[in-house]
Amino acid sequence: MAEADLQIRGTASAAPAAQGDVLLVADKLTRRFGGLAANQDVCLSLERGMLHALLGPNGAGKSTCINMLSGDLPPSEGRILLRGQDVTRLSAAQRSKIGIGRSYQRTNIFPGFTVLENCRLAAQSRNPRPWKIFTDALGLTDTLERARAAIVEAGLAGREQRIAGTMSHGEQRQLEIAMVLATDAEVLLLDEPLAGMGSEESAQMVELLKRLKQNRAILLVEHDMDAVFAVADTITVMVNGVVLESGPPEQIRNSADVQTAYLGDGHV
Amino acid sequence: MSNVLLEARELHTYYGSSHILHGVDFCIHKGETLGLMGRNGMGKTTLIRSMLGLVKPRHGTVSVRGDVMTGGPTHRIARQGIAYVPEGRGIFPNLSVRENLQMAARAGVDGQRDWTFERVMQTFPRLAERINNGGGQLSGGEQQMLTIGRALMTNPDLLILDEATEGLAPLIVREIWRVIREIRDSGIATVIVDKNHAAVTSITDRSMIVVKGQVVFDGASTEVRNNPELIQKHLGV
Amino acid sequence: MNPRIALVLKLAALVGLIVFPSFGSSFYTEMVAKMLILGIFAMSLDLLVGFTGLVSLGHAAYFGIAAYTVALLTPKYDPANFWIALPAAVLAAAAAAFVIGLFVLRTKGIYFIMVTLAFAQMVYFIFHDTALGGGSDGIYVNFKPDATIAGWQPFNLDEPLQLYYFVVAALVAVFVFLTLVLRSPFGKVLVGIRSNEHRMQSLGYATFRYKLAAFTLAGGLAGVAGFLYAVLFGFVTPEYLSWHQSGNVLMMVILGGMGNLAGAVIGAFAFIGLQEMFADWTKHWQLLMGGVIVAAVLFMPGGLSALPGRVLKKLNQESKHG
Amino acid sequence: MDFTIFLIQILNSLQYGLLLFLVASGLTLVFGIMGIINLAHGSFYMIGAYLAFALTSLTGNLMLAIVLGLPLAFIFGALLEWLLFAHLYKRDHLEQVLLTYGLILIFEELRSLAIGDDVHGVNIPALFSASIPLSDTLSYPVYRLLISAVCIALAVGLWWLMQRTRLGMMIRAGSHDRDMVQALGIDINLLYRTVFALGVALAALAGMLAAPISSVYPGMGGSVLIISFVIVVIGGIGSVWGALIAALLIGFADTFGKVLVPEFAGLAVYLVMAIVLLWRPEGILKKG
Amino acid sequence: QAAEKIKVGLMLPYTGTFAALGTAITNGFKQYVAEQGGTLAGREVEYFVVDDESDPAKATENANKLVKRDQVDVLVGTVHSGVALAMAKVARDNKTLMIIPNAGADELTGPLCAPNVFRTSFSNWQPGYAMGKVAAEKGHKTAVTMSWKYAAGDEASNGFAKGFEASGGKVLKHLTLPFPNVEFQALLTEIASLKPEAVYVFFAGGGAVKFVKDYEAAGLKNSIPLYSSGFLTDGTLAAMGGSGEGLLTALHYADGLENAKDKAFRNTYATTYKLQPDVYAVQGYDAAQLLKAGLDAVKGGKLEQPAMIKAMEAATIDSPRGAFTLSKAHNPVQDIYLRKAEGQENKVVSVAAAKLADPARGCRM
Ligand SMILES: Nc1ncnc2c1ncn2[C@@H]1O[C@H](COP(=O)(O)OP(=O)(O)OP(=O)(O)O)[C@@H](O)[C@H]1O
Ligand SMILES: Nc1ncnc2c1ncn2[C@@H]1O[C@H](COP(=O)(O)OP(=O)(O)OP(=O)(O)O)[C@@H](O)[C@H]1O
Ligand SMILES: [Mg+2]
Ligand SMILES: [Mg+2]
Repeated sequence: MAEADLQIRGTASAAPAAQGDVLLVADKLTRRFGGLAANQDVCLSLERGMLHALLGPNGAGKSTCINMLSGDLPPSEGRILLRGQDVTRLSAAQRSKIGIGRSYQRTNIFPGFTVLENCRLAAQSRNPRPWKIFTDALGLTDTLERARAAIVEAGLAGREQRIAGTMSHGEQRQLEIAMVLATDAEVLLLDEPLAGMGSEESAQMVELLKRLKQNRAILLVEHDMDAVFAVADTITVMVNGVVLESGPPEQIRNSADVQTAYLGDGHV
Repeated sequence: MSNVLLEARELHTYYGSSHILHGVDFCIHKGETLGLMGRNGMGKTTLIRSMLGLVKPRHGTVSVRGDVMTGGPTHRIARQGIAYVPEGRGIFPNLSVRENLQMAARAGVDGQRDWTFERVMQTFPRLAERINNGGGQLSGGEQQMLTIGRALMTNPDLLILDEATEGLAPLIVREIWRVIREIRDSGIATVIVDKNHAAVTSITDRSMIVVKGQVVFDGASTEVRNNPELIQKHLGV
Repeated sequence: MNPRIALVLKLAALVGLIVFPSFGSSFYTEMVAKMLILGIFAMSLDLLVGFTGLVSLGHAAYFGIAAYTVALLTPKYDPANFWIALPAAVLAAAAAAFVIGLFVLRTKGIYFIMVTLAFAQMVYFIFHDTALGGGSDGIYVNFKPDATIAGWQPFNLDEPLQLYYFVVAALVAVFVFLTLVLRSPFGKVLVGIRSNEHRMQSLGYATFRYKLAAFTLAGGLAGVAGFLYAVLFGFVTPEYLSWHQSGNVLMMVILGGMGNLAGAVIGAFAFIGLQEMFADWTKHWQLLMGGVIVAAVLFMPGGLSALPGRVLKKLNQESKHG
Repeated sequence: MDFTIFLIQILNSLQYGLLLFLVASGLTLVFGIMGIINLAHGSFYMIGAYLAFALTSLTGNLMLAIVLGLPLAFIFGALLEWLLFAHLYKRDHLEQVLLTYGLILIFEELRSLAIGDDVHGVNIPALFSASIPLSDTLSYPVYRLLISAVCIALAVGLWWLMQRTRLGMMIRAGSHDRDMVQALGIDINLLYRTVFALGVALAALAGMLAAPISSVYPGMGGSVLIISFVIVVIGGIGSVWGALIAALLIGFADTFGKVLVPEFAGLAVYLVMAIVLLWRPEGILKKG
Repeated sequence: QAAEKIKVGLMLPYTGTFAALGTAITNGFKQYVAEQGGTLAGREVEYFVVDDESDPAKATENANKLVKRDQVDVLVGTVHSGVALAMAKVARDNKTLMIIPNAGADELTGPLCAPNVFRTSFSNWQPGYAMGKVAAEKGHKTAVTMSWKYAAGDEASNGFAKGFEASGGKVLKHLTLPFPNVEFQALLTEIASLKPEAVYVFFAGGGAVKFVKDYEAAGLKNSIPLYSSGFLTDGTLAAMGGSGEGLLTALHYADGLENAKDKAFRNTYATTYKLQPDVYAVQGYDAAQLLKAGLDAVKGGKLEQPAMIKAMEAATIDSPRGAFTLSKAHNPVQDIYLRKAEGQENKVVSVAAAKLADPARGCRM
């Protein structure tokens, strides 16, 4: 597989925001762990300009679904299509190259590097000639700029030189997002981006998501319902590996099934 | 005998040369519920870890049930009936769910064995379904439940929850708040760090707000709830 | 440490190396040459261990393959052609690293350590148990490769002093080469792989290829060292490929401080230098050597190259408090 | 190869495999389960063998020597942990490599200073010195069978300790996150000291039991080190059964390698290892 | 005016597996010098000592240390053949006199022979050949040989095969196992299935002890006689704890030789070092004798190599093993004894091959 074939990524920022442009499709994805079907016949579609939220109780299979879409985990059955092309067999790295970016539920960063270097590495992956061995990496200015921009967007401005592993938990969660942003992916798969963030940062993040979705397709897994209902255009609810219900936010909010399975009634 | 379980005076903690805690006073009594709030990176976790001896404070004292035990050893502090649920999950991925729970089991300081394996299973039925799975194979939320369950297996008098509801579904979160109330009613003290201020202030007796390594507020939770400016100012909502 | 001070120190060291032969006897010149060669060897391993996070316990295989290549290319009564022997040795080593890399890079961590060891042992037994390279007794390189092209001889390796400067030049070349590589985007990727390979993949890096490239490169550079070693000593034995040799070079890297090219060279100098010094003092030199190593681990975390930084920091702190 | 001989070779393989497991058992504990990389494992084995020699000369009986030697080795292990290893848990694993490499040199020299460089033998206790005839020319020493039995007992014991006792769970947990184990009220330092000492005692036991059949000689530690690592790694780190299976596998590879492809017998063991790890990159029985 | 000192470089193993051998050789050498009143041919002896660790990877450098740094006049060493080969190269390249007091690699006095390289020990071929002859004379028709898979083992086994087949026997198979593996069981089983009339092995040190014990424990000792080069039982009989009793081995030295030279040598050695001497001590002792023969030729004058070499080539060494001369290739032409292990001793039985010279194939000198 020549890597060149896979470089047909459209830069997200350049493409005009065309609503209804289906980017990523999950077609009957199934994943089994031994006897447990963590995902069964899950269908999803992500459109440009839309934020699709994936909800469900703990252990429902949301992260497993993201793992399959991002290439971290091969599906047992089913297909994944990106812009109409079958990408089921591509590795995580190849999928990232063609525009699928993801964040992790469990913070997954380069703990020994500075915040800037974390994001710079992310941005560098978009470098058209990564194999040049005699150019100075820090001299790639557009890479550096992209990294800085991502840091600002994720609310870490001023902390570029902090060593990632020595930051507080919440700050690391912010960095996790900054890195995805730095890859400038067209499809974002975000696994609980708000977890661990303080209320102020959460609020900022919601604003960021609103901005980001304008010319991207986003899949958001999140347990913070206020945030989800504030940004989601479509919501899918999973329970025990199967899709329970899918539809616009209002429908979900009022669905009796969803209430009993996930939201619960009454408030704290 | 005083009923102070854990107390810190004038704590100063550093990581290398960066000064994180600037003279923090802290105390929690038997059966009390305390909320610890602050933005990201303000030093909440550092405070907890300093008191448990997981980082050594450079100045100040920590006493457990009246005995000075500044800087550890951690296991002796924990043996005084203090259980800790760390942020970002501290499960042992190389142990099964059952083993994660069994390895921690012990009677409380007064010999109480209220929390048994069975009771944890009842509280978190999801764990019962995954009982023989490796800890590392659990979903994020399941891991969180496991950590809380494991802390309870030590039959503590004080339970410290650092962002224990992170990644838990709303139903489970509610269940956890319910359990915490139940725990409080049974006389176990709790320290809660959580970003959901409304929830924290509604189930705790007392609240503390930490800003840049200093305590800027320590008082009744009702006071915080009735004073939105306080939250606005220090927590930025 | 301040990069400027570091550069000055490096240049000073280089000047020291250049003038050394006018002070040291031919024996010591040869010993320093040996240390420099092992320095190259250690740097090549550091590229894997210190920068890419691939702890190879079989690195001597590539060193040895290159050495045997020279030995086998050298006719009994004539010198080999330098311009063939050097590329052949390096290519043989790199090719072996490439092929072995295809297999071993599928494993991780401690498994990687063991599989690299296993493959190196296989190569070892091939040379030890078969007549290919003189078997267990080893094989001579009777004449040092000849660099004459069209009647012109740019340098003469038979001349000990010229050989010495050739080694110094090789060390500088490898050092500069690796410094540039590590500064490049490629180098940054390697360091990223060391820190968190999984995240590198999800950021879009095909990490296997990068690792394979690093492994091959390191093998080739080890080959440069192996070539020089065979030329310097004129004798090649299977022990060049033994796991002891792999272990020793790993010790040099750790002792010097992983992830620091100059550290690798310092490690090689310290390791060999201490060995020589103690062996001169007493029959029981290994006791002293062992003691020094244990003390170094306990009191010098981060190896020798981290020492100046730690001392400076300590002094700083004291002056602050004082 | 006729059939009886073939069967005997299988017996040889099994017996050698079990012996290898015995040698690797201490490493399984210290490296496989606690996660401490210990190159000095071979030295502890060597120390055991020399202890057996010294104490047998003193007491005249190997069994008595073992009874005396085991606690000595245990105390020695605890001391080493307290003095050296305890300082390294939070550092890079490779520093353990360096430390234990230094220890190899020290122990080898101390051995030379204390006992000298001669080869020594230890007599098989009279009780087990008989042989069982297998064919017209060949018989099998009872002592080897005894070792095999000890080995199986050890495997079961270790497995039980690691997988079935809370102690085992704590150790495994400790290899992953020491802070968390402490925060659960467990004295990880004491725990690790004990288990490390146990590992040293096991290595020494292997040396003591093997002394009568392998003889006692300088450098004997080096020869068992690599093979022990190979076994633990092939078996899957953290798995006692895996180590046992791996030891048997190596026993077979070595035995049949020597008989069937003598030119490449040296490669056989490593070939098996490479193949196993390429097939299962995390060992035969990987533990989560 | 005293004659110029002679600088002797001892490059021997003082650590590792062969440490005891290195020490014995050194002792023997120094004993002879002491007997001469602390001088050799009237010259004071200055020693330069290097521990070669039996590591061929360091051998060239170690030899250089003596030759280039210390500028010794003569290089004495060593035990390990691979190391000795590297030394011999240094000696040849630098034209330094070299005396090998143990390493048996055939090549050293074969294809790689050199005017300035001498050996006072043996070639691996010699005891093997002698044993082969004896085995055949004892009426054995078939034999199996066994050794580690390395050059020394192959050379000794070849020697045996030559001697055995020259006298009408037939070697069925040459069994090998990787060095230094000591798990012999599989090959013992193989021997039992081949049912040869005799077995010849080449092992030394810890491996020898283990082999002999295993051979007995497998019940083979009573059914198939075991023969070997003498190293099997030299310095290892005590460790074998009785398993070695009665073994027949061939070597250029033995206990109970009953010649005056040997008696004197043994007495002095035992009193000086509080140790029983062994073949290694003898080889070291003879190395010193050979050197003296050379020095005698140049009297107190300059150390002229051609004269020394000529004298050394012509010398008859009055060795404790019995007098010997040197072949053209500089290897001893010596009696190889058949010995029998009795208690801790390898008692001489007879002369297995008298005045045996190594064929020195490939030596062009
Ligand atoms: N590697 C694995 N082996 C076995 N079971 C697994 C594995 N990974 C996940 N599971 C199981 O699959 C189910 C789905 O897990 P997943 O992580 O997708 O849940 P989730 O919806 O993301 O939950 P949460 O909200 O708690 O993160 C869980 O029950 C989990 O225990
Ligand atoms: N190991 C460390 N080394 C250096 N600095 C650290 C380390 N751990 C934390 N810090 C710093 O100490 C400060 C306080 O961190 P702490 O984890 O206590 O914050 P927190 O209030 O718990 O935040 P969060 O809500 O994000 O968990 C932060 O600025 C953080 O960067
Ligand atoms: Mg999840
Ligand atoms: Mg925190």
